[in-house]
Amino acid sequence: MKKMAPDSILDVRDLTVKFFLDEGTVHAVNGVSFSVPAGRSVGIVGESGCGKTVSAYSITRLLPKTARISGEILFRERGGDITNITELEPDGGDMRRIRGKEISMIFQEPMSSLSPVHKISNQLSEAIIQFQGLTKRQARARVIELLQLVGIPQAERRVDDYPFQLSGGMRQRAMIAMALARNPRVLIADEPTTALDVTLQAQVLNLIRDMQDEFKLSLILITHDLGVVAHMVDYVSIMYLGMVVESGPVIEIFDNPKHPYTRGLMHSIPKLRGRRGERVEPIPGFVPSAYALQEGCPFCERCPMREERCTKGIPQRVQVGSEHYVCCHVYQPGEGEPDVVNA
Amino acid sequence: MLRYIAKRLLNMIPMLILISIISFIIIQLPPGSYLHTMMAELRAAGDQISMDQIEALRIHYSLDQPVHIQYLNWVKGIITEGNFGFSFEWNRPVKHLIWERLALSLVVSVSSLLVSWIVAFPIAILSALKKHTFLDYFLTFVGFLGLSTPNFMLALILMYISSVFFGFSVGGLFSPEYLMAPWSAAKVVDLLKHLWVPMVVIGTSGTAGLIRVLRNNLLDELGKPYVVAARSKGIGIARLTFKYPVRIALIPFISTVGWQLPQMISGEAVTATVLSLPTAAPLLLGALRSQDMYLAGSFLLLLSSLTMIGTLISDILLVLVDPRIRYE
Amino acid sequence: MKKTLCVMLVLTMLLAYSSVTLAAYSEAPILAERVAAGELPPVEERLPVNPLVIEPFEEIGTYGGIVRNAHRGPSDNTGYYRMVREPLVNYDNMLVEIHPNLAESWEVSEDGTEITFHLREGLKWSDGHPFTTDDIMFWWEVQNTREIFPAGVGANWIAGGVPVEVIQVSDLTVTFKWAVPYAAFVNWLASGQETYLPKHYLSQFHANYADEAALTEMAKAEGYSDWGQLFVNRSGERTNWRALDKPTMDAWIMTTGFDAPILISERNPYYFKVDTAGNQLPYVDTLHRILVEDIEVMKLMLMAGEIDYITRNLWTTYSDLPMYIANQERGDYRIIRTHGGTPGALNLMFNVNYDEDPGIAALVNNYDFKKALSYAIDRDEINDVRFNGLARPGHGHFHYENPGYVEEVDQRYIEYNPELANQILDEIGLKERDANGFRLQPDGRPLTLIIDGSTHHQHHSAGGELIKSYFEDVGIRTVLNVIDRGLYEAKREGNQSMISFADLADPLIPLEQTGHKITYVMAPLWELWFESNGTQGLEPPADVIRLMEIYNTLAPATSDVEVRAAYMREIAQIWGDNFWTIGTVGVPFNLAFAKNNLRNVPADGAHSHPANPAIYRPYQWFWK
Amino acid sequence: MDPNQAAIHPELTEPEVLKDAEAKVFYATQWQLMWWKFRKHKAAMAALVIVVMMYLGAFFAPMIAPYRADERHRGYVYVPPQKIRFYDEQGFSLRPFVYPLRQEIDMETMQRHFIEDPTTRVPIHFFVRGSSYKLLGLFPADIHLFGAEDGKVFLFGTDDLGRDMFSRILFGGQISMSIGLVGVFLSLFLGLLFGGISGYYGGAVDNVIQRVIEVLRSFPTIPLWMALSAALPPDLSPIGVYMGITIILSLIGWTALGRQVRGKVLAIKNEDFVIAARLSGTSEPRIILSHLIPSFMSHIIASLTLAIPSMILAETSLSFLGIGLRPPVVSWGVMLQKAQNVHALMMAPWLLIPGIFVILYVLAFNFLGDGLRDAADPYGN
Repeated sequence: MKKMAPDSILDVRDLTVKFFLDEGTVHAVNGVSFSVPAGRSVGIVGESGCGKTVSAYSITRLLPKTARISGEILFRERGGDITNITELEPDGGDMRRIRGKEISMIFQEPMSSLSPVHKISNQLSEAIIQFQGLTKRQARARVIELLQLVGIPQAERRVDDYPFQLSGGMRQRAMIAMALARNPRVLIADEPTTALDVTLQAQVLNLIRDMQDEFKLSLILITHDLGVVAHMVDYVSIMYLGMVVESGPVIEIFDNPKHPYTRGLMHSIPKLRGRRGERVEPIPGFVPSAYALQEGCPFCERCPMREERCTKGIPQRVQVGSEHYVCCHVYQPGEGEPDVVNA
Repeated sequence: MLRYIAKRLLNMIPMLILISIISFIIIQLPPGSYLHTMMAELRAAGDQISMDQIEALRIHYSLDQPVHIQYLNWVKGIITEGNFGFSFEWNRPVKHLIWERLALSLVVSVSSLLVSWIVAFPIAILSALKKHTFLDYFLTFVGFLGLSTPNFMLALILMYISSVFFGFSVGGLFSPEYLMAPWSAAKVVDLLKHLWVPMVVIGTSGTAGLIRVLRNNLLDELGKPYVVAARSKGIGIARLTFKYPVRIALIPFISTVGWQLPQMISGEAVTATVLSLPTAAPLLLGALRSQDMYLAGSFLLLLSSLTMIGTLISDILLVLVDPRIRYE
Repeated sequence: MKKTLCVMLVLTMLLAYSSVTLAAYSEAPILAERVAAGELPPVEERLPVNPLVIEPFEEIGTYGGIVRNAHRGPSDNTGYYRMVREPLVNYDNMLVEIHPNLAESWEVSEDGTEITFHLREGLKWSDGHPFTTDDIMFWWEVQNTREIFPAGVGANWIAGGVPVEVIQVSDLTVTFKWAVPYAAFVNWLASGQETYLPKHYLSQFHANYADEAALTEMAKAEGYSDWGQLFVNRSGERTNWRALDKPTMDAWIMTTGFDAPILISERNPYYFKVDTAGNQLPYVDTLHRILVEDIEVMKLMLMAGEIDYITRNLWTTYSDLPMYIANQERGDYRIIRTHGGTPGALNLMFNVNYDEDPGIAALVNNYDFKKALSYAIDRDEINDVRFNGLARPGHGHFHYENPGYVEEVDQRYIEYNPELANQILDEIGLKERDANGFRLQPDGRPLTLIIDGSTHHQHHSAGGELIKSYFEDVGIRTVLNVIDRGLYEAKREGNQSMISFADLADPLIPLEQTGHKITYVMAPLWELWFESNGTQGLEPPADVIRLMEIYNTLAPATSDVEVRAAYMREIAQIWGDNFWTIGTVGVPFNLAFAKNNLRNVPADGAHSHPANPAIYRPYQWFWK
Repeated sequence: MDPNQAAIHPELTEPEVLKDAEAKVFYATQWQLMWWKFRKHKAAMAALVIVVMMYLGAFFAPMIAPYRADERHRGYVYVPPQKIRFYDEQGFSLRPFVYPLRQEIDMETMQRHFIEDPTTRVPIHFFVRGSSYKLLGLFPADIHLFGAEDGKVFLFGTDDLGRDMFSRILFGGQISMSIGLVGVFLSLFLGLLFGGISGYYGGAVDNVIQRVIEVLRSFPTIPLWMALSAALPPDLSPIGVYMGITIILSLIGWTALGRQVRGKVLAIKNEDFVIAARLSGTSEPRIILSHLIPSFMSHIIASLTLAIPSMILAETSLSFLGIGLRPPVVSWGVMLQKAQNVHALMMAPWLLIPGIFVILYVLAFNFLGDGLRDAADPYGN
């Protein structure tokens, strides 16, 4: 039996994901660790390609077949048993038992994440009927209830619509309803607002927060937008190139960002607001290729605080606050607080 | 829906007129007329025919009239009396000749279509799910092999094999002892013994195309986010594959039914000629050769109309299975 | 002389008759059952007073069984007709003697203009109705009905420009009166021409006997435009010559149509022939003709043993002979080579009226040019590659067994001698050549011969390639144009053809088939001149006028084989003098196939298109 | 713009940097990408090799073929394919050889037998002198890739007139494999033209063209070909027939492409850049063409690749029905005409060898087309 922190529902430890493609091996996630306390929320923030979505998909084992996962993803079952998700068959019975019922997901594109030729009722009730043994009528009532819960007006009518008949915001609400259909304990929201208009983003985020309260959910919110996490989550992990470079309580991170990358992200927040689909305000240089593992600190190419040692050896995780950790050579033990050079 | 069908049916009228005109032009294109065929046959039989007689026959068959008059008379007969004209070669009204043949053609074509669907469907799903594996390559290869083999060659070889090695009676759709017999279980068995050759020959040529369409559609769909979303709900792979991607991949597949029909009929034409099947195609080819114009024209008209109806049916099916079109 | 022969024959028949009347007639078991059941009168009442006694080719047979044949559908209907037809008189299997058939005897008047037939007494249609000269008169009436024959009576019933006059002398006697002597009319009938129709049945469809308005309505209801078409359908006149429900004099009655999967014919209980033991013929109960549209399928069926007898459609497939022999055991058949065949396979017909290019027109009429081309052809190679060495080189208008055969003419210039060919071509002014080595016309224009062939004949394509290469070897550029039969005919008729291939069959009967006269010369404009009585086309030279005189008046006037053979030799000479066509090779026999245990099929027989295979007497074939 | 700003704007800068004259590089990388993806498709690569080899074979047919296409060998009719040997009782020979053949006709069975004479070897030489020809129609030559100087060598046997099947297949390939190309390019032209017009103008024009396409697609093709090819003037020279058949094939074949082009044009017409171009007064068809071609090119290539084999199948079917090419033109379809009877199947099955080449060619083109399409698909993999 694995050990977990007593208040955690999900513990990701040293998660590594590699993709073996014909073109070469992609090191998408390199030793990521974070944990989700029960009933709390965790944000994972980073640029596209930093491995945050891969990490999330690892938790539900939805990665393509070319992916190889190592490390541990420990999940505390309702009875208190601990299951290591990385040891399960991706589409085996155990994993499928967890999906939807224990851990469910909201996806980036509400339109393409719903089948275009099946009615909302059909798609939402599918799992309820299959796993909870409800009759069609009962399931339908439950679906309407869910739709009402996520704030879809005229749910009795909307339930018979096809996804393309709904507006973008409504679709995402339906997605949320679908994810909540079986009362999961963990909800992973993968960039839930990226595809939405600005005005809708806040509504959907509020809805997710409401639902978290309603369903007593533990939430993992994945986003590139540091601003979003600020008022949504309790803890945040900043990812860069497959690694968590900094993590800690959200207030701590915002108040006292340590890692130069985090600082870079912080600076970009005001400029980014309102620009849909745009990435984080640029940090000089390019994200290095994920094909080759770096010898030194992955961020050192772009780091304004780069030092000689940064090119040699990957920095260790160091604790810089009560729950605040950072991966940076600058904060390696024995070093003093460096000067923060603002760009 | 009804309005849609009505609109489509209405649309078909000018198309049918166009088709009938083209059919008539086609049968008029080659130089000479049926009378030349008749003369050739008479000469071969050692009879002779004088200029006067030829001229009298020309008038008798209305071949002396301008083409557009001939056309109008033909169309008038079809519309007012269901009379498709007279077959010179068979010396019978065309309508006595075509329906049974057409029905058999449909049986052979549709059963070949079904065969190719039944074969293509699992192959395409298997090879899409097992993409880039040996199985995928092998199945694709088999499908392409069917496509690549000229119909007549396959027909000849299968006919030869079934006659020489299995001792099945060759050609036609029935063994001689069942040809005139009433329907019975034994006769059906006998029909199947014969039908497999044309079904395989015609079916194989279409199967590869279907496999390709379905496999590619399915590959597209399998990569769509909704599949991942469905998996995230805990639905099993097999179940969700059939419920979502296969269902959606079938939509463009259904739209192919309409234009598969003329291909099947063309394939059937060659195959039926080789196998001596009592279907429309050999009669049509013979009529085209001997310039038996009304018979040829009527077949062309009816076969093309069938295709149009087939297209209409597949469009209606499309509307039924794809709500996106329905709500447009 | 002929007349004496006939009388003698009749006497023999009468003798035979008297000998068999002593014995009781026997009938097929299935008919005996029907007699017992009261459905049929006894055999003695069904047979005529003096049935035709047939001596079987091999032995007295036994009743029963089915003989399976194959055909290509309605367009192949003559095959059925030629198997079962019953003319007034009939040839023997070698096409030498004429025997009585429906007519017991006949006389030809001294001047050859009147031919009188005496019908057998007590003949009955297949429905039991008496057969009399009324049925012949009705037939003639039909021939003269414009609604049925819009083009009028066929050319074969016109001699000297006047149609024959048919005179009913009595119930059993009829006279055909011609404007000019036409003694050969008997020969023509004997080769398979029927001259009667069942009046008692067909008159209900003829406006002379039934209400025209009612008939027209009936015709319309069935999709015909007028009652004439309806009559054609019911009588088979002008089309299949047989029709469902129409009473017949044949040995078998058609029970399914020509477009049925199998054309099934059941024995005719009133058939008028018996064997020498007094058994009513036919022996075989049922004929099957299986509809097979593709000849290749027919071959497979034959070799799989699914066909019991076949000759039509396969009779000239010589190049398949090795295959037929190899599969004889599996198909359990014997291969019969009948006399006649195709003496001229792949004959080159030069269009002597060709006028599109005067230079070419001059050449196709140039004797030496054709002589050179004839020397350029390697007939031994054609024989070897196309006919397995079975063929015979020659110009091939006449079979070598034909009494009119003239060897010198047939074998003229047939050696392969390209040097000589080149020399002749040089001499006639075709010496200049173009950059590719092809000869130019004397005026320097290119010279291209276009040879048309018909896809209907299998040699035209492969053999044509050989001819093309022979001609090109001596510097004559040649284009081969193998086209569909209708187009081929249209081109010939329209005088657009320069040279065309033709396969010539020889009926072996001197000057019998007038239709084949076309094979001696291809000249659309001369033909037109003859057909329009000199108002259109081109007037042919004296030789051709003489040729047509022999055909149209001299030869038909006599049935004397010697006289006709002499005419034929004259034709051969005329042809030789003009050299209108070049022959290559010919095969002196045709192919027929019979199951090994199907007996009484003659091992030897003449092959003639209108007569074959009825002269092999299918009614006395039997299963052993 | 601040150069530093530009440097830290990776996404935005790309087009800026590539703005002038760099479009070629951009496309080239697209092609390179395609090629890179294509190379991974092993079946398609193999197919490409086969197709190239077949075309080379046809191109250099006069040189590779030991004999002319119409060269007859007396006494060698229906010779079965000959065994090429390296070894016999006399031992091993590095130079391949065949045994000389002697024809015997069994007059009983009418069968031709070709008896090998194992006492003599006929060595096969490479680069031997033989009948003269003009390579590529220009250079006179008489060197043949291989041949038996002291005898005959028939790799695939001979036909009914004693002509070498191997040589004829090579020469036949010239016609058969080019009829597809010519026909396909013609239908490409028609498809682009009518599809483009239909999509661009829309309205009544579109309606008419769409109806015509529908009607053309409704006719069963074989009878349509039959009638049209029967309408070819009967006097056409073989080359004329060849061109006529090609035109007929493409007259019917363009409809599928026409529809695709129309759809694409319709889609592009509403793109922002086209509307912008219209507003700025640039010629709209020009814009559409310049955007259609590159974005659609890969698709066009893939569907052309798949159309070529259907042309060759059509040609063989037409020739089979006796309404396509006719002898003395040598094409695979014409050669197969000789094999379409029971006699060939039973007594000379090697006459079917051209059929194997048809299959191989069609198969190869299908795999090639599949590979190309996969490679051209930006969302593949």
